[in-house]
Amino acid sequence: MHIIELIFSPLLALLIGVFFLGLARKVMARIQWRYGPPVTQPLIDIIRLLSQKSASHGVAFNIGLVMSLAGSLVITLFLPFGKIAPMSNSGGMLVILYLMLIGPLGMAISSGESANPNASIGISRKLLLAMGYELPFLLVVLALMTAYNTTSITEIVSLQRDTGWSMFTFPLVLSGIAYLLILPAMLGVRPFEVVNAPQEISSGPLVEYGGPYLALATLQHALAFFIGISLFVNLMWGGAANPVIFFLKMLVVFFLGIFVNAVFPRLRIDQAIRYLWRWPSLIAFAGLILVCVTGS
Amino acid sequence: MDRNQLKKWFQNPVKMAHKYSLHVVYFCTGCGIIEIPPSITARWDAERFGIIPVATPRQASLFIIAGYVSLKTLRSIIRTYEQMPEPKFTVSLGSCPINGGMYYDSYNTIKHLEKYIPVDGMIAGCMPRPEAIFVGVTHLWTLIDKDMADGYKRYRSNYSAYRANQEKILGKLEWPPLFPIHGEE
Amino acid sequence: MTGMEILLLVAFGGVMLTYILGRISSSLRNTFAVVLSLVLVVIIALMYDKTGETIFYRGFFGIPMSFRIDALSWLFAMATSVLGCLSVIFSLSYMSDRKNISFYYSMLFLVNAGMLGVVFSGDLLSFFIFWEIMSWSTFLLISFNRGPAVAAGLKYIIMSIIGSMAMLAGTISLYTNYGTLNIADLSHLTVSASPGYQLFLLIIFGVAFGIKNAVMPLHTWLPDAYTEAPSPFSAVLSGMLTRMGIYGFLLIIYVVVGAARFLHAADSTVSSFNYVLAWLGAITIVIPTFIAMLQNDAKRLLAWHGIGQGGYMILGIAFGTNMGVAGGIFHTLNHAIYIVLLFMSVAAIQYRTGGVRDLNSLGGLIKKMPVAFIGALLGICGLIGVPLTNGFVSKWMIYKTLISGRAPFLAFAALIGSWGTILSVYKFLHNIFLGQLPEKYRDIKQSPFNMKLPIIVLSSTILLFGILPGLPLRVINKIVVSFGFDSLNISLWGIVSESGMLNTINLFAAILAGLIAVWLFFRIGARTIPVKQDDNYAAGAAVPRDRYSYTAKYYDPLFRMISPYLKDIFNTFYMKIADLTGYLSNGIRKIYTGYVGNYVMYIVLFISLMIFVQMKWSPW
Amino acid sequence: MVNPVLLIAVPLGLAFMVPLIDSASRKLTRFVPVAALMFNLILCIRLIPAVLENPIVINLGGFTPPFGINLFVGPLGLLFAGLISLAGLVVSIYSLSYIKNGPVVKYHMLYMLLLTGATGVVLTGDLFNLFVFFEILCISSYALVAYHGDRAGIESSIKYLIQGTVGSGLLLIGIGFIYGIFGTLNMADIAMKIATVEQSTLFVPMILMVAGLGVESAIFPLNAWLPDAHSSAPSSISAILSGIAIEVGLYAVARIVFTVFGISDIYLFFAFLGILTLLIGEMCAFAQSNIKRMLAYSSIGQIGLILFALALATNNTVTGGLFQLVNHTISKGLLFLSAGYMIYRSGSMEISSLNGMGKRMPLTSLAFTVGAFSLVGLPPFAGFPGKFLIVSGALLKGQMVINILVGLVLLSTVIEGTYFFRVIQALYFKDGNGERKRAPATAVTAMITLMILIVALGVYPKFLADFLSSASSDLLDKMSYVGSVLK
Repeated sequence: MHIIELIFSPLLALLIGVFFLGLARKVMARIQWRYGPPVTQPLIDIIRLLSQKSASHGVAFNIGLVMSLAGSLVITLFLPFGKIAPMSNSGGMLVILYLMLIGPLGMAISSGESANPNASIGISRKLLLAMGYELPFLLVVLALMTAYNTTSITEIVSLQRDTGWSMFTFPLVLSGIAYLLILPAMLGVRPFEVVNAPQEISSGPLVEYGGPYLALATLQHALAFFIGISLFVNLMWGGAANPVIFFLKMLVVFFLGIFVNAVFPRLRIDQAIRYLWRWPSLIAFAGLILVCVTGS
Repeated sequence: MDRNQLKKWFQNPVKMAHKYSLHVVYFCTGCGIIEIPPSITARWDAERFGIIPVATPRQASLFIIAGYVSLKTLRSIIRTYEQMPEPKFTVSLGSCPINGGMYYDSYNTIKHLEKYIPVDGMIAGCMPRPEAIFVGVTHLWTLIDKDMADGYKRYRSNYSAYRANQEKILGKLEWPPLFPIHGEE
Repeated sequence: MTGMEILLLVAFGGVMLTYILGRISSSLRNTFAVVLSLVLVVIIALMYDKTGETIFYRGFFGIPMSFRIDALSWLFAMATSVLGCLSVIFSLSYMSDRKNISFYYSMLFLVNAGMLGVVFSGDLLSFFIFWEIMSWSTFLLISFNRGPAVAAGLKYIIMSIIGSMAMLAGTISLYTNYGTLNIADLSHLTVSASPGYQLFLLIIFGVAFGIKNAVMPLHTWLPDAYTEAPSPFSAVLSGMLTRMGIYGFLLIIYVVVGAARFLHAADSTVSSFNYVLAWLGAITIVIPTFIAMLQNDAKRLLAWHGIGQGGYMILGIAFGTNMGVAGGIFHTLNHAIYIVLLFMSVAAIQYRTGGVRDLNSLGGLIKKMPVAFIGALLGICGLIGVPLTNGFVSKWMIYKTLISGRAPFLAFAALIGSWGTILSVYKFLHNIFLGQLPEKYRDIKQSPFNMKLPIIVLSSTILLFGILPGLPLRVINKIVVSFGFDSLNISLWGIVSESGMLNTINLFAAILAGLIAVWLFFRIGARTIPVKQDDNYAAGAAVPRDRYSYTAKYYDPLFRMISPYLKDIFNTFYMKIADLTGYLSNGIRKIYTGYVGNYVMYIVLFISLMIFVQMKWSPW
Repeated sequence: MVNPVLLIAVPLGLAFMVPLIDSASRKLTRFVPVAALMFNLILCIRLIPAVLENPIVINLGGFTPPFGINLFVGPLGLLFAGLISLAGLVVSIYSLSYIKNGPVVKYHMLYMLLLTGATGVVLTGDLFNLFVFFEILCISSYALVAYHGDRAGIESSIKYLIQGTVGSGLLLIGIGFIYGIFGTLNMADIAMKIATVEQSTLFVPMILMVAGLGVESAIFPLNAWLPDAHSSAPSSISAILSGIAIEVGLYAVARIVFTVFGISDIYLFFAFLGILTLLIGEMCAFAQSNIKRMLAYSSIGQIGLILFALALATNNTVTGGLFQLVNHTISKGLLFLSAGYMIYRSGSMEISSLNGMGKRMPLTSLAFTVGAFSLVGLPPFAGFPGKFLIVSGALLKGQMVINILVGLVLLSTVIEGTYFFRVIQALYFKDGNGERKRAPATAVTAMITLMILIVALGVYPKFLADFLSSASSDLLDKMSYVGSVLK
């Protein structure tokens, strides 16, 4: 049973991630009064990309991308999906926080090796954006960990079963608001889409990726999407005892993100950081203080 | 999706994927580009066929040259084409890439794009409307189905000739040959 | 004659011999240097798991000076000697075309011997003496490169003397109060010390060790010194020498004062000192990490990180739980490994590019110097604390301590420091190794073998300690227990605490499996074609050579936002004080006017002063 | 048993023999001081065991004190005498090649007179005799400062002369007062009778004597002659002036204050004065760009430190102070000697002109470095034990004021370190031009001797410590002094 979970939970995550990507394109199209591609479109793209013969810029170009995807896959082993969390007793929230670095870092090394300044600019923006949302995000996570007095994400989830969803319980409500405010940035959707800006910097880090590279990058993107949503559901919305309910919750968060994506224009990177470091951070900070004051 | 389609998907998923996932890099220096925005936005919505514009040739599988090609842009067209990963398809838009069109006597415009890069499909018209673009795309599907969209293979096998043509009109090129040139081996 | 005496004899004797041999033949000297450093490693390795104390000298006014070995000193000595050995091997070719190489080597050994002396000192007097030897020999090496290095060296030695003087005052105060300087004796005697006196001790030694470890308001010597010292020595400087401050903190807080006994006492000054120290550590993490982001000099960037990482160690050991202290010590060890690796990678680049360390003028060297790249990559992974590298485990322990110790704001400082680290070290990696290779470095060669060897050794150690942290943690656990804490619950590949656990071997297996799976998946796709860097997307144009890269102003948007707040105000402040001293001195100098009439008047004034004093207070 | 009178008699006699020897053999002249001081040194060493048992009191002309003049060879006096002969010997070896031009005969003669005077001051037990020896010391040093005969030398010599004369005058007046009060000039006798008179009547002679001796011992603010004189004298003489002359002055102050007057109320005042001297000396040195002036100001600072140590008047601090004094003599001597040759080579006294000397004169630079390290108080050199003893003795007193003063001492060490390390950097880490040239063998011998001494004292301070400890009790224990003189 454990082995099966170990093997299938990453695959499930990939599947859901890719499904979300397809759904996102469909929903966006419907919002824009278009018919839109089939939901399976990302899968078709990936098959096509894998069959193409692309230019490679060197070993790190390959390894970095592989590392990035592998890192993201490993996170899914630590994140509870419903009750499925095959490796949750090998490390908790801190491990997840750090594993979340491997994805961007691998991507950064890979696209850095491509020797294209567009990629470098994209990476620079990506890291800056990450810096921007990590500040409030860390405050939120610390508030949670302090409030529940644990660093294990499964415990955070199970404790919410007793106390109610963190988002709606008293000391954590501010953190919940802050998390909602930074969620688009963590998912990389529109107001914070400046990293990949295709028109400005030729899709940034992806500029030299073609064929299988782009396929891996797409999968990584899908996984990142999955992880972002799943984290929110687990940390703030009580997770779920049942994978189906968990999936439904994820779907709700996903739609929220897509709607934001559909109606907002893109922010410049400095505007994005300024936004993230102002209200979300202040609220998250207040939330942490609130937790400290009421907790002790 | 009918049964026929499904059967095709199982028989050759790669080919089907190529058909329904055309990522396009538009070469937008000609006047044909004015027809592209309607075709990819809500009015005609090319995305329902899996056709979306991408930012760089590396990510693309279809190259649409929208209109006349001047000497200056030819250089970039060749470069862009060579940077696309194989398999790749080229479609030209309008009369000008076919035979020079209204610029047939211009000193500075390419008359026959095929001499410099292989073109899989040409959509005539001045300018072709978006519908014509979709007709062109469906023709391309047929070609892919029949393995006749083999421009990239031709480019590879006849590279010496293409390169010679390119150098004849552009002079020395800044980049090294993509494939080995036969005459020199 | 015990092992420690032989060791120190070898270490100090080697200093002279190296110099003398250098006058005879350079290859003889090089061989001797390598052999000597290896012998030191072997001797120390043989002393594993020994404890003991021997008095070696009574010549200093009869104060017994002794050597002492326990787990703590063994760990530091081992790290020192191994890193010293690697640094010597690395120097063989790095220094080969410089002048005064014999001087360099002998000073390197003197620094090394000084450090060994410091960690093996069984009493505070020999501690101080070795500490001073270490300090001034460091000064001579920092200034070795001349030019701007001279100012850096002066800055270092001034701050170092300030620290030493504080330490001297503390040491002598202990001596006058207890009549002994033996550390083991003192640790029994200080139990009865008043809280005020304990605080005094902690503060006065804290100044000394804080300067050495570059804790935030006392850090200003470090960036210049690291930047200007010869690179293999920068490695030693950042890896071990600066961390003698951590050794000192451990010694004074947990051995001499024995803080483990007082941390939970109600009226304890120790715990409030530790609390303040922890906050200083947090500040030391955050501000230097962000300043590092703004640097364009590879070594200076690393130097600021050296300060920042020191903050983690301080935070860990000041928090004062068994896991925190263990994390702090482990981080010291880990930091030594990866920062040495990083400095060596930079040095390898410098060696081949003719001393270039400006981040804006390098690039694309991954193809030319892959080993240096691997070193730098693993080094920054360790620095960030990417899982499976050693830095992760120690940082995890520190975070863990802070969170379960209910100090979320300290934890926040530590975590945000890590995220700031990513930004700056990625810039470091990118601007040196990734991006476009400039034309002038097109024919650059790989680094020579003796540069590769230390890099490879250290890289594998990073992974080894990351995957099997139990290896060093066993020793560290002994140290923690000897401080009077509870034993940690560790296994070879993991740590268990009451609020969550870590299992690195599972993590390793998962990541390995993930990598293999993704690699296979990647290989299913079509073949890839290797291309040159010129075959690159440039909107259809040919790639402009030397200009198609993005290195300068890498984080410009952030830079513009935060740079007004990130001035090194302390440096400015100290410089102001230095200026003021100069100004004041110049003013005082004018007392001596050069006019003899004034001088005679001074004599008269002196007499009248004495008369005045007598008439006013009649003291005699 | 050898007669300690020879310590004074031999150099004095040989000093006047110098012109005669010179007329006999030109070459031999230079070796006269070497021989004389060698003799003195051996004599001092041979006297050590005896003196450690019991101080030797010599009654000149057979008159017993308080009626005759007596010499008192206690551990303290012998320490000074030994130090004088040692430093004198090393400097005279150094002078063999350093002093080549100018009135060589007069140099050697005056040099020996200077040392005779110094030895006399530290050995005598009679106030007026002390004054006489002091005058010998001063007058010969006035002349030696102007040895080069250049404008700067003569000017500073005149300044020195004026201030020195004022000081001597004050001293003489003070001695006159004392004689008027007690009718005796024997120090032991005065010390015994001192309790019999009203304390306030002693005030005037005391300040006069302190001020008079203070001029020679360079206590602030009486030290204005020192920077000029030390910097314009030949370097060998600077070494002696810094290493011997002012220390001897300090000895006299200490002897008079501790032994003759023995008024403990004034000690704190002297401690403050010492710290003031220390700080001002170090800060002035910090502001200098002229190496010899820098060293001269540094001497002022060291004198301040020693004065502070002596003024605390405990066995520990006085031992530390004496250790620091020994260290200062050796180190400052070494610094002046090495700086002298570097100046000789570069032709300028600016610190910037010493750039790159480490390459050109490696041994001399090394000597300077060792001297500087030692003076700053870095282990394992001789400065560290002294500083250790002073600070530990001071902290042992446990008074807040003293603790603060100790803080100032440590602060001044920082300033001192700064300017010395600046010079060391100039020597080794700045590029200069000029060819490599060794210092002559005699200078090298002198410098190496001092270097070995510095390291030996730093590594094994104990072999001096016992002797210093009895020297300090000699200084502090007034009653035994009186007892041993007036048996």
